[in-house]
Amino acid sequence: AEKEPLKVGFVYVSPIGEAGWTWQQDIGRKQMEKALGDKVKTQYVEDVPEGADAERVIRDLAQQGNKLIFTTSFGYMNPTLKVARQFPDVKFVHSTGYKTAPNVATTNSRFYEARYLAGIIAGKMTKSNVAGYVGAFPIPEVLQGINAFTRGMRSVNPDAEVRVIWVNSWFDPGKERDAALALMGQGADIVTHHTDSTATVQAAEEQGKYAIAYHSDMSKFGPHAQLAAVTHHWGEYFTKAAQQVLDGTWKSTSTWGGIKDGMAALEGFGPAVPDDVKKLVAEKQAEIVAGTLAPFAAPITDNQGKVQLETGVLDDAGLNKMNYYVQGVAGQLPGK
Amino acid sequence: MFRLEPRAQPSIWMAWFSPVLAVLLTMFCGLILFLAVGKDPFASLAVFFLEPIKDLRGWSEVGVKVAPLLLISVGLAICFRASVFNIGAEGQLVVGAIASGAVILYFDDGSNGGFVLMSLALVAGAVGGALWAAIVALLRDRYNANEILVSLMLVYVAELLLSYLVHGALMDPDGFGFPQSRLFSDGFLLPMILPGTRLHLGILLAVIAALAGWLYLSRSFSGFKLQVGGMAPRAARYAGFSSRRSLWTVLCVSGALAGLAGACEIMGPIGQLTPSVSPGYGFAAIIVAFVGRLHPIGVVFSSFIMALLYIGGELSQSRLGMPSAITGIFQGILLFSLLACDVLIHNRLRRK
Amino acid sequence: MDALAPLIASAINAGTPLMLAALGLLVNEKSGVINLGSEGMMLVAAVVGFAVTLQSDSVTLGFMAGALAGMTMAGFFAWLTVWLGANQIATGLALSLFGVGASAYIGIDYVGDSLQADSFGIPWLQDIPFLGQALFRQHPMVYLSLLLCAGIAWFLSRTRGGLVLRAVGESPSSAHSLGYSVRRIRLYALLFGGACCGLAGAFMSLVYTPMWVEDMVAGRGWIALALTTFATWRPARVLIGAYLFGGITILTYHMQALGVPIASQLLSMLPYLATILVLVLISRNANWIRLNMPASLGKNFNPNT
Amino acid sequence: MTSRLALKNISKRYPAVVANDGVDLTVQPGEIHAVLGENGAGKSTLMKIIYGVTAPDSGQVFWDGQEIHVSSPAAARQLGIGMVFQHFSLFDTLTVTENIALGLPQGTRLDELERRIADTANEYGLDLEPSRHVHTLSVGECQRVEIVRALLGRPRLLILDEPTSVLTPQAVGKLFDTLRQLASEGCSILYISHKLDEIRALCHTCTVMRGGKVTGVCKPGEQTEASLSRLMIGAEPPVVTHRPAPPREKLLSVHQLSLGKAHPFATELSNISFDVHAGEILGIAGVSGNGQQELLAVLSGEDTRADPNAVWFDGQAVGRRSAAWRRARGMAFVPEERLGRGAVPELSLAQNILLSHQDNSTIRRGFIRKGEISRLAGEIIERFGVKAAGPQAQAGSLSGGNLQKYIIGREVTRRPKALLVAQPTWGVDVGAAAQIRSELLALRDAGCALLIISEELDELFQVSDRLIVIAKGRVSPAIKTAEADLDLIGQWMSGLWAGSAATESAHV
Ligand SMILES: Nc1ncnc2c1ncn2[C@@H]1O[C@H](COP(=O)(O)OP(=O)(O)OP(=O)(O)O)[C@@H](O)[C@H]1O
Ligand SMILES: Nc1ncnc2c1ncn2[C@@H]1O[C@H](COP(=O)(O)OP(=O)(O)OP(=O)(O)O)[C@@H](O)[C@H]1O
Ligand SMILES: [Mg+2]
Ligand SMILES: [Mg+2]
Repeated sequence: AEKEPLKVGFVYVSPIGEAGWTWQQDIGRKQMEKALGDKVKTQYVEDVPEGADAERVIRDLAQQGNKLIFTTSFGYMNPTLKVARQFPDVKFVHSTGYKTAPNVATTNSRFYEARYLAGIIAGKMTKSNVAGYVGAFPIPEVLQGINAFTRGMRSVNPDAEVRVIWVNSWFDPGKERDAALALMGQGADIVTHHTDSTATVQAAEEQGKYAIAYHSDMSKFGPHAQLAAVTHHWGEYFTKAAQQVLDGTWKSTSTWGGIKDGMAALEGFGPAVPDDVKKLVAEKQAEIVAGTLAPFAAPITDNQGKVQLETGVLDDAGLNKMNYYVQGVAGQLPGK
Repeated sequence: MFRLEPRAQPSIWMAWFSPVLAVLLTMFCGLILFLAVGKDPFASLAVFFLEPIKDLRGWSEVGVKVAPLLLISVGLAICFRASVFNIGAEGQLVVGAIASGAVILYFDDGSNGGFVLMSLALVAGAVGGALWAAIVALLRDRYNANEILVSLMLVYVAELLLSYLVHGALMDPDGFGFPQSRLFSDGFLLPMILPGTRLHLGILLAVIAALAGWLYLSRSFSGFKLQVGGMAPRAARYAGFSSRRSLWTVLCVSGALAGLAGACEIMGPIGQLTPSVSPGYGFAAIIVAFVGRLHPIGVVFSSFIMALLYIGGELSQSRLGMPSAITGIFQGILLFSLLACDVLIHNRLRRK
Repeated sequence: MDALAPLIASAINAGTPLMLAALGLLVNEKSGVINLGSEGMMLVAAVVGFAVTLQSDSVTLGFMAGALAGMTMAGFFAWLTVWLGANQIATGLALSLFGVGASAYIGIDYVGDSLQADSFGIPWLQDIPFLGQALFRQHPMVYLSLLLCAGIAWFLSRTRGGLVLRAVGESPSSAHSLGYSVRRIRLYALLFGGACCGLAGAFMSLVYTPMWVEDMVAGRGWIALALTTFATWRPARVLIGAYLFGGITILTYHMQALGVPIASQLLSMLPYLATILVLVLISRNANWIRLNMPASLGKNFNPNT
Repeated sequence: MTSRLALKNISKRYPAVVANDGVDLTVQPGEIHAVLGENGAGKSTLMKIIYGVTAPDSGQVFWDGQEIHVSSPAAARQLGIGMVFQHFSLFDTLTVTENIALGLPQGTRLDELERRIADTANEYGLDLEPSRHVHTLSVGECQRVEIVRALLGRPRLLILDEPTSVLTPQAVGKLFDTLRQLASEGCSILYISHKLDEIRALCHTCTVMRGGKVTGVCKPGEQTEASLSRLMIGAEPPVVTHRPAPPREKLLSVHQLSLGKAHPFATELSNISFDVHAGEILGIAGVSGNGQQELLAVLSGEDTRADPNAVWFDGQAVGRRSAAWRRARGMAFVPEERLGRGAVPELSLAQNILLSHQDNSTIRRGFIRKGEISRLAGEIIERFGVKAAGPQAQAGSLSGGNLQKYIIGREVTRRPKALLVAQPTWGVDVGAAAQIRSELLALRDAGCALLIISEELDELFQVSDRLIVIAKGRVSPAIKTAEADLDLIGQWMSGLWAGSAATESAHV
């Protein structure tokens, strides 16, 4: 007899939109649906504020019979754990967090690997030796990106400098655009962003400068400007998790997948990128996949001159606690 | 067609009936809206207004939302009665949360808590909110600065302040740099009113605030004074009621209640300080206050309806696939309906 | 100081929506009506303008649609307050809340769509070193907003229409007994204000970002309201205030990019703190406010009682 | 001869009252026609109907024999109707020229208008400075602006609604000259008043109204004041007797009080001194807007900016004391605005008690004694014959006279040591006015010190023991009422008293 389809719920932090974090999550959801066909049935709630409401939404999904629930934003960590305690037979997967439970797994993408590659392109393409970075909040996840990007850039262009503006918002195109314009006004000829909208890429397009997109390929918004896009992909992971639940083999794990696992990528190369640069990037990417190149290999010196890592490669704990700018980033990390 | 004719005396009957009419009108607009997007209108409306309260847990979840809305709107009702338009309750809530969160994080050693420390945290929240509102009072009193604008600007400042603190001083040292505080230990979490639900002590505080607010406005001389100041400032001056004192009183009271709401949120359903402690309760409470006729008992009903709209909006997303924006639309329509229906208090409809 | 020219250019760009909205609100308030719904009107106009431009490929049509959307909402506000006598503060707040929800709802299909960001420039002038980049490469709407500012200043001080408007704002009952239709004049003023807020919202989604995202006006409608008081109801001061506010916002970004070691959250507070400070400085002199503020501001007038 | 204006069967109903009930009125060219009636008789409503401000519910208007519908004041001005409103329709922050332009047809050029204003002002002897802002003008000047505005429209019918209530007796004389000149040029004049002597002095014909109806048309010259009064109120005016009493100790004194403006539209007070004794009534005469409000605010404690020693009460310097403090020690006040100041319209009569009775009898431990305030309100209603539904009736639902009786009653029942009253009988019908004046006199006889500010000279002469005059923020020396006469007080009202600083610039 046909088995009941597995009901899978998703909680999104913003409207799905057409690019950005939630958009990529939703692509993953659709890929999973496609891969597993009528073995699964999905349901999602978008624009759920991080806070007291998230718990109710997650619980409601559990009560409606979803046996696997993806909570796709950091702020859902504690609500997820709370609900998970009440529904031991429901499996939860929380993105970007660090707490697990017997029925709560975590997942994240090592997109900083792709950031490092993007930095190489930027280092090769910049004329002014200044790149601009629009950041949302100074948290490790964002700092990993900034630092990997800077190290990649400096690996091919030791004079390069990265300037950062924090806009204190994941999603505010007006601010993001103003910040990108300010960076370009200060001489950056390549800008990138760790925020959710396409504003940075668009601003670069308008100013005739280059941009590295994040989350999704944004070449539609910056056909000339986009040099490449740092992206993250969830379809495979979602599919695997659902399949495991179906098979009864699901276990709580912490999955942190990089380029090798197909969870992070550098793609969407723009017409401006010359072939030799593309070739260089391909080589470096192969090294990363092979494990011979690590974006955060010692020595790591922060931009105040302090050595943060003397030997080896920065481990996951170190990555998770990152609270400094590496050499090459201008200015001081606020509050430090 | 119809024509409005002023009544010689405002209709008391209409004053009570108009909110009911407004809710009905809102439902009617909802029917049209659902019909327009091709949903079964009555089933959809049922999701909005009945589904949230179909069981005890539903009621308790509504209660969780009523608590902050009611606390804030009682304060705002008092404020607006005195014609002081504090629309920055959201900021006062945030600062209240910061203050009580800071107190908890300072004392919390993982095993303590209890009545005294918890009360201290609640009081800190109230004081924080009151101080934030006192800035508005000060600038209005000393420099004549418009309280609507100042209180509103301070909302943005408060939110940025919270963000600054949870990224810095109040951040969980073991939280991998993520912007949130430690989880409060159980001794600092408000006790539950209904076991097994999230309905916490905050609802009780809110109901007490409503009763006290009602007693204050209808029975106390101080409450009388500030209402006279709101209705007829010149009469208040004539009678020797200090407008400065009512300004400070109402702003501090409403700020304190908003701050208390903030404290209850972090000590209740959230359990820690995070960058977003409120999904806009401070603004929604303005509607609640007006729909409740600026009456501390009236706002009990209106905050219930508002909470219903919030949760109904959420459910209509997962059940009907409606977008989240629907909640805001319903809230706006409700207030518009009320404003339009209120015309009938002072006017009657006549056939032309 | 290479950064100065782009800073000025961005400040003007950022100040333009504020100025457009504040000019409209100024005309509203001159007639004695305060409309706290500016945020909502701007949002709805932003999404409507954006949608129309996407469909029609015409930015001009987008601006017109935005203005129309603002006027429609203002007309509704006028019906409630000017005809039905509803409380202006409450109605304005309702309009803002409704606008947030309605714009999000209308805009669902447009999130993530984007318009081609064009660059503009006034021939010849744009090539002047420094000044060209700072002043003459703006969207035409920026220059239109300057014309609008001058036009409103001229209208208020030099024309009979302006005189009547000021009279209505000062004493509606006197204006009524002289035979002016207070309600109609207030309606016109509100519609004009709505159109300006509409243009401001459309500017946000068509020029400033240019895209539609939920809640993208992000409090600028409120700032515009503060600007009218800031400017003591004078158009030229609205201009200064709007550019100043825009300038401070942009300046905080430049400070960050230069590595000023102050937390970004604290820097982001600056524009709001500056607004409060200026409000305080302006309002301190109660007499000054009293001479400039429309005396009937916020009070409804019913000709039948 | 066709009449210039004829009204037939005009009716206008407001939610609470019928303001005009089948009114007929005929005005001939060149005629000065009085409309006489006590407060609330419907005079202003009728005039607003003629001027197109208000639409009648029914009835016809004929202009030069043609039936017309005056749809707006602009249409009325087009026909040649000009109006000077009882409550000025001026705009404080605009200039004289701008104010006048607003009452003239579109397309009037401001520079040319200034010249025309000067011409007209000269022609009728009404000086004006066109570029001044209205808030800097005295009340008399404001009225000139209104009159010039009406005259610039070259009216064939000029309506003046109670124009003399803001003028000194001398200025009244001048106004009458202007009006006679206009009438001789063929302009018809509708002159609204409830002052019998004025109408007898000026008008050719008189229509008398009561309760919205016309109760008679007559030639005022052929009538006595008593007969007019019977038409107007259905009875002769009641008499109030004033018995002289020996002066007692000084209770309230003002000593060299000078005070700057609190806001741009206020009047500055300079060097004011006077005393009020127990058992005496001191009357303050003067055209309104000369500092009465400011003075009362200083005395009542609503304005506490004065020097502490500038005001003494019962042996204490009280210049900086709050209103509540003074009230607690035996002062009482009745402001001129009843609604919104003396009483809160939305609150019940009982609740309004709390505006002045704030002691243990009404408040216990911070809570209102609801029973007590209702009882008190009931007492006042009964003792003063206030027509109201009861203590729970909204203050706003009372008629002006009844509310005034209630407020006076509220203050009188507090048995104050000193009572300050502004315009005690403003807008109150003759019977109620007499009752109020008797109550004030009774209070005096009981030993209270009373200060009465009024624009009605008749009233002041009737009740005061001594009189002072306030003009341009200064006060004249006190004079015994028995020794004063109308001419002298009129002269003082223009600021012209022996030793006054304002002798040069006083022509109000
Ligand atoms: N809709 C309203 N609008 C304005 N004021 C109101 C409204 N409803 C009540 N009030 C006022 O608010 C205050 C409190 O009202 P409430 O009904 O609680 O008191 P009350 O009627 O005096 O007491 P009780 O219910 O014991 O008779 C009173 O001053 C009342 O006049
Ligand atoms: N706009 C209005 N709405 C309601 N009632 C009104 C209005 N205007 C006048 N009334 C009422 O109509 C009646 C006649 O008023 P009107 O002003 O015509 O009297 P009046 O003879 O001019 O009195 P006064 O001597 O006080 O000027 C009064 O009872 C008044 O309260
Ligand atoms: Mg009651
Ligand atoms: Mg009158």
